[in-house]
Amino acid sequence: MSGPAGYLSQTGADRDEMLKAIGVDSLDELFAQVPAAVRLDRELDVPPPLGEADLVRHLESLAARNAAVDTELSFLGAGIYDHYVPAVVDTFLSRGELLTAYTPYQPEMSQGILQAIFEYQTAICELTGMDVSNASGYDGCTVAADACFIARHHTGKTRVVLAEAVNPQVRQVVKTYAPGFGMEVVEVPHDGGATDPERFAEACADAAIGLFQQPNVFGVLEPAPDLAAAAAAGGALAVAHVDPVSLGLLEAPGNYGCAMAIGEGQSLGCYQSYGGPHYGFLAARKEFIRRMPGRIVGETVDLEGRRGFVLTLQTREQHIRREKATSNITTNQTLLALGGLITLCWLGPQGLRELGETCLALTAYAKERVGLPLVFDRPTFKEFAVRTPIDAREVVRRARERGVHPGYPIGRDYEGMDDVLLVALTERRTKEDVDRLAEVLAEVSGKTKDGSWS
Amino acid sequence: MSGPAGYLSQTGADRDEMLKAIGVDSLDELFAQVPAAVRLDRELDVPPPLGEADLVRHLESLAARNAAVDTELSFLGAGIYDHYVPAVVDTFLSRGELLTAYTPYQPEMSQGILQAIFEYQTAICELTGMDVSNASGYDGCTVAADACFIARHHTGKTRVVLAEAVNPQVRQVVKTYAPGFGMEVVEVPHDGGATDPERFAEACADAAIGLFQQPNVFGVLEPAPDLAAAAAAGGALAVAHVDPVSLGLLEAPGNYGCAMAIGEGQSLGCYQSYGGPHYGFLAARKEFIRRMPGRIVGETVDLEGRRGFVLTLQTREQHIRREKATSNITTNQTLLALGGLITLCWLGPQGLRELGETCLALTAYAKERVGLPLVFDRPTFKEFAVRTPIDAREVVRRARERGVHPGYPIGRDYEGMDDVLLVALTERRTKEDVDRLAEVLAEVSGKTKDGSWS
Amino acid sequence: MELIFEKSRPGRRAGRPPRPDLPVPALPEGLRREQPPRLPEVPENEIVRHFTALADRTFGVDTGFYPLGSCTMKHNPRVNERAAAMPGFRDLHPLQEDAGAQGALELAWQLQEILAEIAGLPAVTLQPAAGSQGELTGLMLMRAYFADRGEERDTIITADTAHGTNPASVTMAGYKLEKVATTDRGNLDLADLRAKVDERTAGLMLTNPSTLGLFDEGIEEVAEIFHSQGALLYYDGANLNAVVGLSRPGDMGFDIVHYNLHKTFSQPHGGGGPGGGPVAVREAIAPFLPAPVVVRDGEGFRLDHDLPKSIGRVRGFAGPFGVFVRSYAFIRAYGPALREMSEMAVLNANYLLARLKDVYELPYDRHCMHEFVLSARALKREHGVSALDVAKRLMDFDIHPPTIYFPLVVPEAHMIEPTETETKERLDEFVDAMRTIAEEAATSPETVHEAPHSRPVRRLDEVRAAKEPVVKHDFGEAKGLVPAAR
Amino acid sequence: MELIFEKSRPGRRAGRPPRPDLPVPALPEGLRREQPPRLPEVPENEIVRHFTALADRTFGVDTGFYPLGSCTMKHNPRVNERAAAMPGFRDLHPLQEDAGAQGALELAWQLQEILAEIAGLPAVTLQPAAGSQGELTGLMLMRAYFADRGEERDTIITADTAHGTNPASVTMAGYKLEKVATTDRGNLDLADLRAKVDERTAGLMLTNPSTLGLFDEGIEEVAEIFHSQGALLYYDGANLNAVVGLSRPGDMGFDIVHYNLHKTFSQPHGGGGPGGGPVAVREAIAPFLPAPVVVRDGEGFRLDHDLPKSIGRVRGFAGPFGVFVRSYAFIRAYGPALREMSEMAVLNANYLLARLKDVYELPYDRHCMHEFVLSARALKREHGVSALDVAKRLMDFDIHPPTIYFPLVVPEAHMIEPTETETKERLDEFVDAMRTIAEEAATSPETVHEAPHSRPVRRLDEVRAAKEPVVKHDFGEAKGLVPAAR
Ligand SMILES: Cc1ncc(COP(=O)(O)O)c(C=O)c1O
Ligand SMILES: Cc1ncc(COP(=O)(O)O)c(C=O)c1O
Repeated sequence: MSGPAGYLSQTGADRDEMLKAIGVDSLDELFAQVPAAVRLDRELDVPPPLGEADLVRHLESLAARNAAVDTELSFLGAGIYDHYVPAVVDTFLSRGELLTAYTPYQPEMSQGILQAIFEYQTAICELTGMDVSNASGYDGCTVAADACFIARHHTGKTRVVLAEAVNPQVRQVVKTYAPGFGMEVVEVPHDGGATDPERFAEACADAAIGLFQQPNVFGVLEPAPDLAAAAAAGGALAVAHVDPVSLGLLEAPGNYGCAMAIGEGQSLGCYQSYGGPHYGFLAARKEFIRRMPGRIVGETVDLEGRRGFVLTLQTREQHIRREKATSNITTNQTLLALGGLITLCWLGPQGLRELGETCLALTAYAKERVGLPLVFDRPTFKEFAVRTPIDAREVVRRARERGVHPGYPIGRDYEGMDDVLLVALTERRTKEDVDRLAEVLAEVSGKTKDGSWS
Repeated sequence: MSGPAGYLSQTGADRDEMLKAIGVDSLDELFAQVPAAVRLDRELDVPPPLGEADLVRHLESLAARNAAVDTELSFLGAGIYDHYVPAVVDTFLSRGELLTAYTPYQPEMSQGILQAIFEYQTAICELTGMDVSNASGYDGCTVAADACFIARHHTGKTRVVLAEAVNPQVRQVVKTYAPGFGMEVVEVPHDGGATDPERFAEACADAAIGLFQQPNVFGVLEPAPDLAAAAAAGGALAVAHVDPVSLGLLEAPGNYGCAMAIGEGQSLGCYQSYGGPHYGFLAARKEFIRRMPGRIVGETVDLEGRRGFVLTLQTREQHIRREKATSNITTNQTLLALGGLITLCWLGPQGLRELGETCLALTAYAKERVGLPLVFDRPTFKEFAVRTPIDAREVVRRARERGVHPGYPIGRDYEGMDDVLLVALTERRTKEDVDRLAEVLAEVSGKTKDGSWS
Repeated sequence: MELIFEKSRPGRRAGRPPRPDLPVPALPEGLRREQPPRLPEVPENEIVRHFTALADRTFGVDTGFYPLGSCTMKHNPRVNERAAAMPGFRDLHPLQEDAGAQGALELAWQLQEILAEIAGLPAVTLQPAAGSQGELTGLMLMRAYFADRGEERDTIITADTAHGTNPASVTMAGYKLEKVATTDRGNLDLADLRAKVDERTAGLMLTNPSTLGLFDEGIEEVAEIFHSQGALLYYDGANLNAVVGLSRPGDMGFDIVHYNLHKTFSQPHGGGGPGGGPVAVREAIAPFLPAPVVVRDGEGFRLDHDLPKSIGRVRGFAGPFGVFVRSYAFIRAYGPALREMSEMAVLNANYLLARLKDVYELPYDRHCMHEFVLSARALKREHGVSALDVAKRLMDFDIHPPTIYFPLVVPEAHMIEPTETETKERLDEFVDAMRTIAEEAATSPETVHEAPHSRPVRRLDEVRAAKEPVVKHDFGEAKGLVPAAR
Repeated sequence: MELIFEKSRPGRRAGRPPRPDLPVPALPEGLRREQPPRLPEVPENEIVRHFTALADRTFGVDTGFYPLGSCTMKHNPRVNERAAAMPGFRDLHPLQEDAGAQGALELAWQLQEILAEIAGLPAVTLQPAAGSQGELTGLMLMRAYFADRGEERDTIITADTAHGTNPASVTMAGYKLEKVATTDRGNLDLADLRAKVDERTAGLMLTNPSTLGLFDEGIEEVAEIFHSQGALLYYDGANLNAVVGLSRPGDMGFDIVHYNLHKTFSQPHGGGGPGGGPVAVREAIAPFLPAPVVVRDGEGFRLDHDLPKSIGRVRGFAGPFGVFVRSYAFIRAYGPALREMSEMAVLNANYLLARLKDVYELPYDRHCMHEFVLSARALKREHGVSALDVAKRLMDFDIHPPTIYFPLVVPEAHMIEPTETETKERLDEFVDAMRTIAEEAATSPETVHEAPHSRPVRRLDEVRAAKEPVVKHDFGEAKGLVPAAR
């Protein structure tokens, strides 16, 4: 038989022949090396097996109990966005050879995936204006920690400066990693939704790294060039955490003095998938190439002088350098990064610009239309903050009962913002969707003590 | 630019260069051969172009207005069934090379699809107990017409005998085709849900073909071997229209004297898709091989003696034989037939038997459970007919308001059966689903003049 | 490579159907199967590897240039696959109540409307499963139409350039066949026509542009000849990709038209199918269309089964709906720019023609429409290199050969249809390959004779395959054929 | 083959984002981008062909046998992909209210429960994105645990057979590294351990079975040594595929465990990722787990962010949910028979070992678990054929080479992990290939030296790649590198 799941293939006959070839009478003999005391002498206490059709039925029933894009009109963002994933992305992310290959340690077997990563690196460098990109990091949070580790070794300094307007999850991850790096974290509060270059400069004096986000967590456009200059002035490495979708319109970090550009790649080619898997991108200037974490693919030639691609600069990596490695990462997010590459090919420079313009236009329209006071009166890209007359969480609860998820109640992350709702727009929303949002917000924002319908 | 849809690739520069190479100044010159009077001098009156994301949005809104399996608990069958399609089928039916290739006229370029068709032919022959199968027909209806055309030429006779218990759509297609073949159609009424071999024998005397269905349209198991014998006795070719899912349990037509076995392949590897595309299978005994319609793949060797596969016996076909061809078919249903092959590989002999047993068991349970009188008290496979106290159409209408589609009101096709509901079961239904059906049928079957809720 | 049956081992399996704990009733004696079918017994991973390997040994449009004349091997946009897989379409039962299928019915109705506008004819049936079934349907419609008028007509005229399905359909429809010649400009010979068309003539079947890729310059006269005799014109839509938005069959005088959704409207060809062959007709013929047709009632849509004069049904249900979804999505992506689609198809073809006619013979020296036919006659005469040799050699350039030896009126024919979706670079690669092969024919003919050199198999013995046909696996009464290398 | 950037032509494009007719506000001066990024300008058909060609030049488990040691390249069931693509999972926003994500939360909670049972430890976090992040998380947990107890410990001990991620994680966590030797039976050297473990020791990081594929026979003593000093044991779960349902890390004495969902639980490897690296811990360490964790409240489920002692977050949101769906589906397909999965993995490995040890050196002559390590030392000595040569030659047999030159304690190492999903025939093909290569090493060493002979490129110059790194396209300041043949 071939396993309860049908994933196994050894028939009874196979097993007998194999045991014979091994020279044992039973499987148990092979496990003799496992001390009796540490063996499990009972069956695993896990649910019984399900055949494929039953399994699908079970999973569909779980999936049906989530309010996804297909069942709710959503304006959630705050780092993960409902951008359109082109059909060609599905075509290749489900393609067997790409789906089931692993890290291309043997380049002659893997020229395809190696070339794809090389193309991805090129695309990321073009987007960010940097010289080198790795093959991907885990997500938009961990690449920030990676940047700190690079800065720690490059500058010898220990202070990490974070703009408070950087996505809270990114800051939390940095704070979790920092102690291990022997670094301490300082945060620079925002002034009315944006970061003040002067205060940023003060904090960055003698720091290892100055990290800001463009557009920032409130959707507001930061004075990025000034922040980069501010960080550099203090001798810190300026690092911009950017939304790749914005880079058809917004200046590339490499063009305003950043040492590195990092970000969450989800907006380019990944479904939201309740938080992952996605990919983080990390690009830097030449001088950091030997401090980069993770895989990097380089061009070379074969015995006959033909172009080929290989994993390169591996002396940076854990399997060679071990405790001296630039990072411990090995498995990364290659398949998702490939989705990003395909999406960028599909958009092209013109499509990327148009996509950005659509986000800008819808957001401008929504700011006007929703009829709630803006928390910050500043230019934004695809997201903005409004003040709600009652607790934003309550607004969300009521709106969802009307089939609309109006946005993220950012009071969860920022003190004193319990009445603030962060509203995100992507090209998947329409003018009519925004009108519907305005309508529902009007219905549910009425202030009532007991929270009953107004 | 590359076309409003992004499906075109000629840039302005390309166009100029190409026109230059052609030696014309404008596209119009190329169309000079089209007489002015027959040119369209206005823009096509069709809806404006949609970008991919907008297109998907539009189609999702249309798809959302259908009550599909995901939104309704359905017991519809009557020829098309909600069997489980294995995930591996999706994997390969969406695989680019298989999806976008065409008929393998050039075998060296297409050994893969040729071998797949050869394997499909083998699987169909194994299922049906026949010697030869073609690469597929359009569907389960047109293969019946094909069988008649074969019989016409093989027997020289002109009468087609159809059991009335053959699916009405199959009979309708045969009746549409018959005049062109110079054939007339006779139908043999059923006796209490099954066909009487004696009456079938009478009708088949001096006929070209005797066609019956196993299990028949009412889900009832016909005395198939007797019907085959009856047809043969009269000199007609006995042809069984079979449900492939039943052939793990039910005897193969080849083993009880049929000349041909045909059927609708949808139950094996095709989604319901509102009626298509599906595939029809047509298998026959050796002696009919040179009368078979459509593609047949044969084994051969290449210059170096290696096994290879080619389209064979092409002298039967329209592109060689033209008006003397055994059929006019060229484009067929290869991709769907491939889905059938993959499904049969996934099931294997054991899985096919188990699948049949599950259909049998659920159907037996449902016959007991639904609490409505059975129209025919006979053994069935995966479908059965019950009598409803009010018009079956009304039962359907009311049940659907409760989220259950209880089956097909077969009065649409058979006189005097307005109060008959045909209920189908597949392995995708459960005991609980049947209980729910019984519950809903009980609720809605109350007889009321004005049709208001009882 | 082994057959999946050769990879089978007793006791292995992949899928496990649900097994509710319910008693399984016994089957009646004599109906129970004795010997189980010898289906492959393989685990899922070997299924995946087997069909992956088969796919790798199959060349599709996704693999490269595929200028198979008359087949319109254009790119198949992937969004169409996403659309067809939407559960609301994919998992919808064809006997669902109209009220439960409004989205599907609206899509089908919209497609009918759009196809009608493209053909310039008012009524459409979506039922036929492919072009050839469309042809047969069209001929049945003619018979019903004339029968209804009490006219007896028994002959259909086709061009000598006609595709094989045309004469084959004529026979299946019970008509007699008459052929009309083609002039040396590639138009129908009007004199020959006038001589043959009379009151016994039911109609003409014509592809326009013809299978030579040439638009019939006398189409107006042709229509006049038939109509003046009360006969009908049938338009074989296989070459519609040349004229969408530019010239409409209805305006050319055709009374019945079929479309090949898998050609013009990008339903993927699937290694041989599925396809779609809707048929459009003039008002006078509409009453005879197969039932059901999709109709609009105010805001709603329904299937109308009540067509008393209908020829009946030619296929199950309302047709291959999944194909409609893809073609509808394709059309909606273009909108009125479908015209540009055809213009680019014609531009690409003429570009290839211009760049190849000095090395291969061009039997009809005119601009072509979306495809054209070249002859390797000279190569054959001078170097013994045939159209087949050239085709096989193209494989070594990773290009799928054009259609060869068709149409029959051109010896050593290469029928070349690039389609609109190919880039100029791809066309140039093809030109370079064809020119290189022409040189090889002179310099090293054996290279061409023995091609292909780069495929898993060399040329195959088709005669042997037809003489002693082996059309299914023999389960190991091995004939000792060596499987081709991986 | 050309880069997609080399296929770009100005003005071509595929996708067209929606363009609502709304005014586009101007961007502030100084923030506007001057030069657009030089992204490829290509139509959809060329995108499809490009990535199809890249896929064809990539070898995956779907292509054939892939015994890459320590990576558990098992078959990835396709139903798991179907599951992850269900809109209710795929299109769910991670900040959706718990009330709107009950199905996802239940799935994650169920997975936590099952993983806990498999490890024999009570508390689980799903957040880490991969094994190495799981390691780092585990080490941070140790630090938090000891800090909370006011203990100062600064050293982590790893085996000399440890995977590179172990020492690298130690450094990133701010710990000092100490190594312990392996005995000639492949167990940890207990004497060496006793000498090194003291009150400065925070803990041990160990893979068991080790990277040699050997189960540490002294694991109980090892645990005792650390626990007696108040130190903790970390289990690197990369090799868990050997012992699921057979032996639980918690029962072996480990306090912290990571799983590699992309190894043991069949998340496809995606050419390098994504993965999943959940971590399980003992009760005493649970309070320090990263927030949020999924908890059950009566009938409902929610994300608990309120863990005052938590080390904080190591990744965004609750982890790579799509990976959870696949692994959960995989586990539910097996149920308790997961034990059989591991048994078959061990059977397959021992079968290969038994059939190869007479031609390749077996450094530790024991039965192995799910993988084993052979040495090509003899071939090197006698014929100058290295482990690398053997690996490259395997490619010509359509087999992906094993992991080579690791673990470091074995010279000319081939680390071979067949996994449970391979058929005996596949294993036999591998045996035949390995034995053939051993013969070739003696009879025609150059064939092996110069391998591979069947790939789109020959051996590549890795030194050049590292010396003058070219890590992105130079947009045509061409360095004249000839693209490899198609
Ligand atoms: C000119 C012509 N007519 C008719 C047909 C038949 O169409 P189908 O293959 O869709 O049946 C074809 C295609 O094969 C064709 O090229
Ligand atoms: C023994 C061992 N430990 C740790 C790891 C790291 O796991 P991951 O690649 O998931 O980060 C691996 C796999 O690369 C491994 O083989």
